[in-house]
Amino acid sequence: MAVEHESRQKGLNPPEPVLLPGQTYASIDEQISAIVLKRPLTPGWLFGTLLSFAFIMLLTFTIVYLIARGIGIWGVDVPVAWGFAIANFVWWIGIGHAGTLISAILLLLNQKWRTSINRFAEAMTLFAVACAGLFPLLHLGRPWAFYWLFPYPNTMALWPQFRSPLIWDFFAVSTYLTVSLLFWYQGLIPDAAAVRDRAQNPLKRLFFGIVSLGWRGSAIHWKYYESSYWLLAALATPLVVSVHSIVSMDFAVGIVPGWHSTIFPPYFVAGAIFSGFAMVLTLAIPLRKFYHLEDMVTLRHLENMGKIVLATSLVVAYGYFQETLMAWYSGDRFEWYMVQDRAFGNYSFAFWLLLLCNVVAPQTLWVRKWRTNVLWLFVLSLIVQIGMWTERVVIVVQSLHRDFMPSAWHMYYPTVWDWAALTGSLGLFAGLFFLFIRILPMIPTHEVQKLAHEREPHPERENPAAAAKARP
Amino acid sequence: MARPFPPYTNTLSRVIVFGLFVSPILIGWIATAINWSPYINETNIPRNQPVPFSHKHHVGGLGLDCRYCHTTVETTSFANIPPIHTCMTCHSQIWKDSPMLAPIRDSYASDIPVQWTRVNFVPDFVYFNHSIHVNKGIGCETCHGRVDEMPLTARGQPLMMAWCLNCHRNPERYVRPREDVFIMGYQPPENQLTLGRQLVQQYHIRKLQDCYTCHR
Amino acid sequence: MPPIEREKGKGRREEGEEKRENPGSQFPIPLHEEMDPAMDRRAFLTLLGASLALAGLSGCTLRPPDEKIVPYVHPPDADEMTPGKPLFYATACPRNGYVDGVLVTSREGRPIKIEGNLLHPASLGASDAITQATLLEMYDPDRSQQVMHRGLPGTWDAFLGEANTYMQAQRAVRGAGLRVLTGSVTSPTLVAQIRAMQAQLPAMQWHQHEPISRDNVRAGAQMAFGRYADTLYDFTQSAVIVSLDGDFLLSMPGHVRYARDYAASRRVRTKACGPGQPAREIMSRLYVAESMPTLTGTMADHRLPLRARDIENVARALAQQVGVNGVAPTEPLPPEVAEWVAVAARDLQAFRGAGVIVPGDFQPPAVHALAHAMNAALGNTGKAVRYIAPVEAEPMDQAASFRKLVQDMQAGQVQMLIILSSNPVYTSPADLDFAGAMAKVPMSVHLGLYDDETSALCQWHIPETHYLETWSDGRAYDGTTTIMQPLIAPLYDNTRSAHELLDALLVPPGRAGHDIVKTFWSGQHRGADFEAFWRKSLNDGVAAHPLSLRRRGGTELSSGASVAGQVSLQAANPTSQPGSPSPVPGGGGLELIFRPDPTIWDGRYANNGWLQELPKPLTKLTWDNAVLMSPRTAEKLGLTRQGGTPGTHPESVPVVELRYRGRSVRGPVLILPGHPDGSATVTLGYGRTRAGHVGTGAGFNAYALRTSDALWHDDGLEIVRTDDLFSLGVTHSHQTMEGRDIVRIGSITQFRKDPHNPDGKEHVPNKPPMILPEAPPLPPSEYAWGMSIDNNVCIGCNACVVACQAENNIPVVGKEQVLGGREMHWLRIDRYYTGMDMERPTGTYFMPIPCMQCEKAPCELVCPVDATLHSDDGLNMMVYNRCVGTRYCSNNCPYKVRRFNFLQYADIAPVIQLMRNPEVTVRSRGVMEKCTYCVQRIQNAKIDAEVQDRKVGGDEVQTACQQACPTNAIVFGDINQPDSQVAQLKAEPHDYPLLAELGTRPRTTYLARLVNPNPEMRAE
Amino acid sequence: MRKERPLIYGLMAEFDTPEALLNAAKQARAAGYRRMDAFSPFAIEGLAEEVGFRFNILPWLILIGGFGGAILGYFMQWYGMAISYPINVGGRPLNSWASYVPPTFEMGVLGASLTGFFAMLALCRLPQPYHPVFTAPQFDLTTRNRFFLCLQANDPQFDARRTWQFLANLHPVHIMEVDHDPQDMVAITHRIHSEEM
Repeated sequence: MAVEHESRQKGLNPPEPVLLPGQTYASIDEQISAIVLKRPLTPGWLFGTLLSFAFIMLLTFTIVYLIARGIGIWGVDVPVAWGFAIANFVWWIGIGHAGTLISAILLLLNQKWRTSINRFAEAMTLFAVACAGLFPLLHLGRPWAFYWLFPYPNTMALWPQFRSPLIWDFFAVSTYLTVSLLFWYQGLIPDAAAVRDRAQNPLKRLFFGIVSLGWRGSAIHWKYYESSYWLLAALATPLVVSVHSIVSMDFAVGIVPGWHSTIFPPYFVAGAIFSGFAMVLTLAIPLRKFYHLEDMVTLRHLENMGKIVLATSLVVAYGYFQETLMAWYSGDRFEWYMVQDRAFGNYSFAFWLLLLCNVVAPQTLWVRKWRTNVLWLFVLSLIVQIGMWTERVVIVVQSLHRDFMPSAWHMYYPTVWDWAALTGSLGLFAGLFFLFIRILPMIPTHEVQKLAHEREPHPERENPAAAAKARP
Repeated sequence: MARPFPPYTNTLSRVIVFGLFVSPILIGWIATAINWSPYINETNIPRNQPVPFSHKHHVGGLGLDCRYCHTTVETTSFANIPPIHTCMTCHSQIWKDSPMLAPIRDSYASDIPVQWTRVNFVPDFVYFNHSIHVNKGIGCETCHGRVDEMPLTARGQPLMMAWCLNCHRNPERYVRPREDVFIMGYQPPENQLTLGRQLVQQYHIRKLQDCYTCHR
Repeated sequence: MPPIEREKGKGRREEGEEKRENPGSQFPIPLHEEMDPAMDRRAFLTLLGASLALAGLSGCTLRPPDEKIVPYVHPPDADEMTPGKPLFYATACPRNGYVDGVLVTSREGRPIKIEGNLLHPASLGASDAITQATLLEMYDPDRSQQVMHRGLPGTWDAFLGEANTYMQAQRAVRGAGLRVLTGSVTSPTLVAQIRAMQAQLPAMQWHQHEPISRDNVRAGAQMAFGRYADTLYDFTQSAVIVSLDGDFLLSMPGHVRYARDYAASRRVRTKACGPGQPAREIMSRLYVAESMPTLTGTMADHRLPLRARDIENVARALAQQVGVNGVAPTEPLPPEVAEWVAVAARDLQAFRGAGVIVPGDFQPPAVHALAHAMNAALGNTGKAVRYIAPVEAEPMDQAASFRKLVQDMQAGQVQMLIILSSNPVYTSPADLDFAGAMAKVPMSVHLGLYDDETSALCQWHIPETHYLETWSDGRAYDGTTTIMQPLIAPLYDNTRSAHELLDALLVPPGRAGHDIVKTFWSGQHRGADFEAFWRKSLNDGVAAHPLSLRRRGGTELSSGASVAGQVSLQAANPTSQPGSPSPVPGGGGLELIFRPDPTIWDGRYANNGWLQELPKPLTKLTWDNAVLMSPRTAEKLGLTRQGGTPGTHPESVPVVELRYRGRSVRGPVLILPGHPDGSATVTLGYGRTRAGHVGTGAGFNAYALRTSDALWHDDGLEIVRTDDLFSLGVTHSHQTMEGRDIVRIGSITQFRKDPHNPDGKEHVPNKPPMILPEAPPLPPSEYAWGMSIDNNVCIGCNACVVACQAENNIPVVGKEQVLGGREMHWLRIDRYYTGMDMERPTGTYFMPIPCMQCEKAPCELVCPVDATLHSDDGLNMMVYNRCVGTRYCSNNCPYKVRRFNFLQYADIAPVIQLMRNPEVTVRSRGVMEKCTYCVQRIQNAKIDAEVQDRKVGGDEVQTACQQACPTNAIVFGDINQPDSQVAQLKAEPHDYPLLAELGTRPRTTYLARLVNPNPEMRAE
Repeated sequence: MRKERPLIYGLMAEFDTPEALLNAAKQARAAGYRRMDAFSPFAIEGLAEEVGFRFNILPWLILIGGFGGAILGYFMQWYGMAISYPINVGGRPLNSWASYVPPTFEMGVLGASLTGFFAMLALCRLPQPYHPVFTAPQFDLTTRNRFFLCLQANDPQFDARRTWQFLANLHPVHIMEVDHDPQDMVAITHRIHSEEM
């Protein structure tokens, strides 16, 4: 298998560089912009795009049917009034956290290896948040009235109820979407300029000309650019934490046993990073393979992400443990019953599945051999995502289906439409991503170039060949 | 090399960026304006009726009391539309051949009721009760406007929630002595507020903002 | 009935969205199609007004569409109606011949709610679930609206013509070929008409067939007194009650009144709490030996589940021990049964004259005879037990009568058969081939509300007027007579009442119902001022007339003593008791028990959505009947509940085949804790084939197994498991309380020791310490509404549930939705079993759960749009038109009392619109709803009070559930007024809030359930 | 000193390493040039200061934006819940400040971020699709691997010949004139060259 071969021949010590030697400013620029400008439509890309569009069609149909018939087409009931929709929402939001995290926190921590993965991680964030945003709207009984959650001057002289965590959600998610968008776009401007200058096709020139807003790499530009980029990062960091904390409060503020727990915010945030990085792995591994970016997305990146996955998995495991411990220690009859039911009740299979996926499987990453095994990382990333999704479902469904009044207990059975909405949103995510990698430079050229510069001042002098090659 | 963007694009692009800022605000403002406008709440828009009944003539001119026709206004939630019988009490004597009144006579003869077009109404989920308002000293005019000046009846006030609340929150501004309730063109005294507060005390009027006051 | 104004002629509807959703329902087209074009003008205007409301359904522009408004042409008399003001009319609801007095609310000429009649002894203001649900029956779109002739539309005149030729023919033969088939009849007018017919045609015969027959009761009386007699119980008088399979709380005639009296004997108060609630710390004691769990059994202090056939033996043993001469058990009793009998006997002896023995209607005559004997021997007769001449006009052995009819028909002796408001083809015992015999009848006429199984086989079907559209009369279980008046002109032309039909047959073309009834009564009325009598009788709903000498009682049979004499005489030589010991045990195997269905009775209400969706009191089953059996029996047969196989609902239950006397039926199994072993119960009334859109196809038909010689139970049942699975819509499947502090159960003795903890457990105080600083106290409010529910007297009869449904326009969602856990009842009655072993639960307890109206409501906190919030007077408001449907409030409600319109549930059939309560918004799809404490009643009371410049009284407002409750278990009022009943009840020591540990501060609180076990009885 | 508007926008020198550019900028500064700008594919430490970058106001704007958003956010909630339509919700105080913290925070971040981004654009005078330097041949390489220094003609120090000489001494890869109007670019360069020799 090529991947293993690669890791063997490169040897495991010292740790992989974040940028393989032999890359010049020009070659970096060439390679990245080529994906957007020169690369022909490959059947693989075409197939992937069409497939995901098929799922988008499914999603569209589900939405139309949902609006026409009502929320009842899903499996929700009383007591389980929230089903897959909210689980999906939390899951997607969680995934949406890795991007900003990588670009913001790692930037502040001055982690060089973030550079080559942050662009598409951020794109991933945007698309994930878009998917997430879909569900709270769709799961409303009257989706067309969603704007009542927004304070606007209405003839009823009414306001939203700001004590409700859902309102907090509304503010958090919309803010998060906006900020991530700005952050992502700002990072994109110089690269768009680069592509603009490479583009032969006038249409592409026009497009990237517009996107790049006339960026010309002036020193002053760079100054303001960096200062604002850093400050945005500094803002995004607490934001990203707050967003999932607030999402977790949708549950923690409720009195439902299994929801009402103070451990939720940290443990949700950790879970978010967990699933988020898993998703980055899921995307990065095929990308670097198909677009031959092994030089820029090196084993070092994958390994580091593996470490983060392992760490967050431990935090999440601690969260599970805390929940159980507190349920027992508090002596709260309802909490304790809930814990028992979680482990041995109607939905116990889901509980054990999520433990397997989120706690047991990631432990393999202690071993460097596994951690650097690209194939295993890929598989594991999928396992983790399944696990985290299951966790959300368990929190939402299992907690609700047996709360305080035994008389009201009732099972929740997802319908085909629940699954359609989930897979549809996956399709939407994939579709957006496919378009993104074709249309926009998926790796921040200028940052990698800077990286190269910091490593060896005069790459051009050392590889005149490459330099010549890069000269138009 | 290819020529870059022409200079005017600078202005253009800046205008666009600025527009991105302003347009949402503008759109929101326009939407709100429409939403509050008579186009939506139909204030002062006369409606056509099978018989062009003129309150101006009957109330302003002849000086009929509201209760002569709307008999149940003091006792029930609903101020009834007068039965054709009521019309005929006079119009069997006067204008008894007027073609304008033909539908009334036909209805009276054939026993098939006339279908008027509603002018004042609130949505089905709003439970408005005339009797309590009338008994607490809220004039007809306060909600229905100068009916005595309407040749064709139109809605005198927007009848939207914000408007209702305005009075429910400050009844003292609108309440009048019970005996003046049915007066059109009532002039509130200069000391309306003091009088109002006193009446609020006297009539035991409370500031009802609870949703259940109107929605059940 | 006067025509109505458009303004109120509608159910309130939600805003634009819903209108957009039902573009199909543009009035008036659909309504016209439903109605006969030649319908009566007033009825038409009645509908017109309502339907004009639907005009709003068109269009979804920015602006609301033009609405029309339609005045009267001639104003109604002020006393007849003021638009916007409800009117109340007294009438009576017939079932199995007996009537219950009701008071019907009418809005603009449309009945919208049925409640009990305060003046009527069988009601005293309360009513039962079925009676209230008959309102929906009247508006049922599936009602028969068309005279049918051999399955094709016919006309009344054509019918009259043909009928007359037959009548002429019969006159020739003195009516030898004429048969009239009715149910049990108490209506004096109807009897008079039939008598008149018999006078003209002496040879005609009158047969009676009531599927839920009381033959046993009659035969029992025969056995005891040598004549028919009805037994009345007065539980207020009784200290010890022994029921031998007698379900006097739900299925006996007069059960509403009995429940009221029984509750009075059980209610425990430390202080007097208003009318009917004196201070008393004693309880009556109830022993129940029963063949299947009933409401009476759940209230028992000592319950003894027995196979139906063993009851008689227990009766004999008990009789022997209370000193009835010459009776003895036919076979030895098992030890625990023996003990039960011994203890009960001692108790009865101890309270001679203050006890009651109640035989079950479905037990063989001998049990009744023995009960009479025991009551006599114990001197209970004349006190808690009284006898009156039969209320039925012509008591007869209906089984025999019906058998005779079928024989005659098969013999071809029947030329003309008139079937009055009954459905024999469906309900006839399987061994009598009534349907087959119909073929031999040249002229058969069926009068019925529905075009049903019987009408399909009749030459003529005449649509019947509903009792709310009819002039008639009838008598209650105690003989009280009510003259029934119509609330509305018949919705459909061509409909006739039984009176009108018979009258038309006798003297064509016949008179109107009003004339028939009034003429009859003017004939009956001795004394001058008939009009006064007539008006008063209509007004009170109780006829002041010789037919019922006293408000309570009817004509006394004879003094208790002499009755007792006869009884002991009879009972002395058991041999003289015909057919005892009865019934003849069949060929071994399991015992099969037939019972009326607790919701749809004998099947006549099968098309009533309210009743179909009403959870059956104990099983909480909806939309189906099932084979009920004990867990152990099910285990023996290998029928324990199994998980789903692909394609079926994951909670499906096995389907079995019941083989009984060479016939077989397939039905799903439902395990019912507390059911005796070795027997299985099936309820009648399901498996209809021509019930209507709602009822057809629901459940399985138990009549197919029922034979005329053993109507209620017999051995010889074989249960064969099939591979099929079936999904049952059970709304409450979890049996126990999981040790949570939900229903507090204590004993009266413990209560006397420590009234605050009758169950002797530690409880979280009502107001737990809060970590967060207390919110500032609410501004002092004028009113503070609250509710107190007495678990001690709640019998779980569901009357409140239906009352709530009718009052608040609660939709019916259908079986599929119930399976999905989406039933909409605002008020549900929880049922819990106690005890480790579900095989033999130590107790069954009911708890009505409305919205608790928490002062610190968790639901309000999480609503993002202020759609649920708090009013000054402490109501937890739910604003439908503001709700966007996040369903967060429901998740956060610990009591799970919130209901959500997952789909468009509100029925938009125009005729159903007429039934809606115009004071309550009809909720559209996508909004949350819940109990509002009947806020519409509160608001109207406030407005009325304010108009009169006074304050609303503490007990002035009554919620629908409170009003309906037979046992006064629910009390609502203003807790700010210390003298209000609710305030006093909340001051009772055993008052407690549900789930107090959550600190929600509910405004609805409960009184602990108390039991009064006999210390002599060994604890199980 | 020319009084009339200079014919050209400025002179542009192309370098092939960041260091060379940085050095060139330093020298230009030392030589008293003030109106100049440097262009590079990626940010170069200290370059901005050399070409005359002074005080960075951006952080302060963001601070203001942040506080503005937060205050607005809290005020909105307090006004809506406690003043405009005070309703008892779940028995909680009208001003339950604790519940209002999350939206307040989010509004703060939103305010700050929006200010940050748009202030950055404003300070960079972006969007600006057209700029004279775009007309310089090979300038497109500034987004790839070339580094440019542009001395503007409106600088008091500027003199076409001397400045050219000065740039030439910095050993750039190329020197070119940047004209206001790209049309007669070629002509001008010809003239200058001819005069040189």
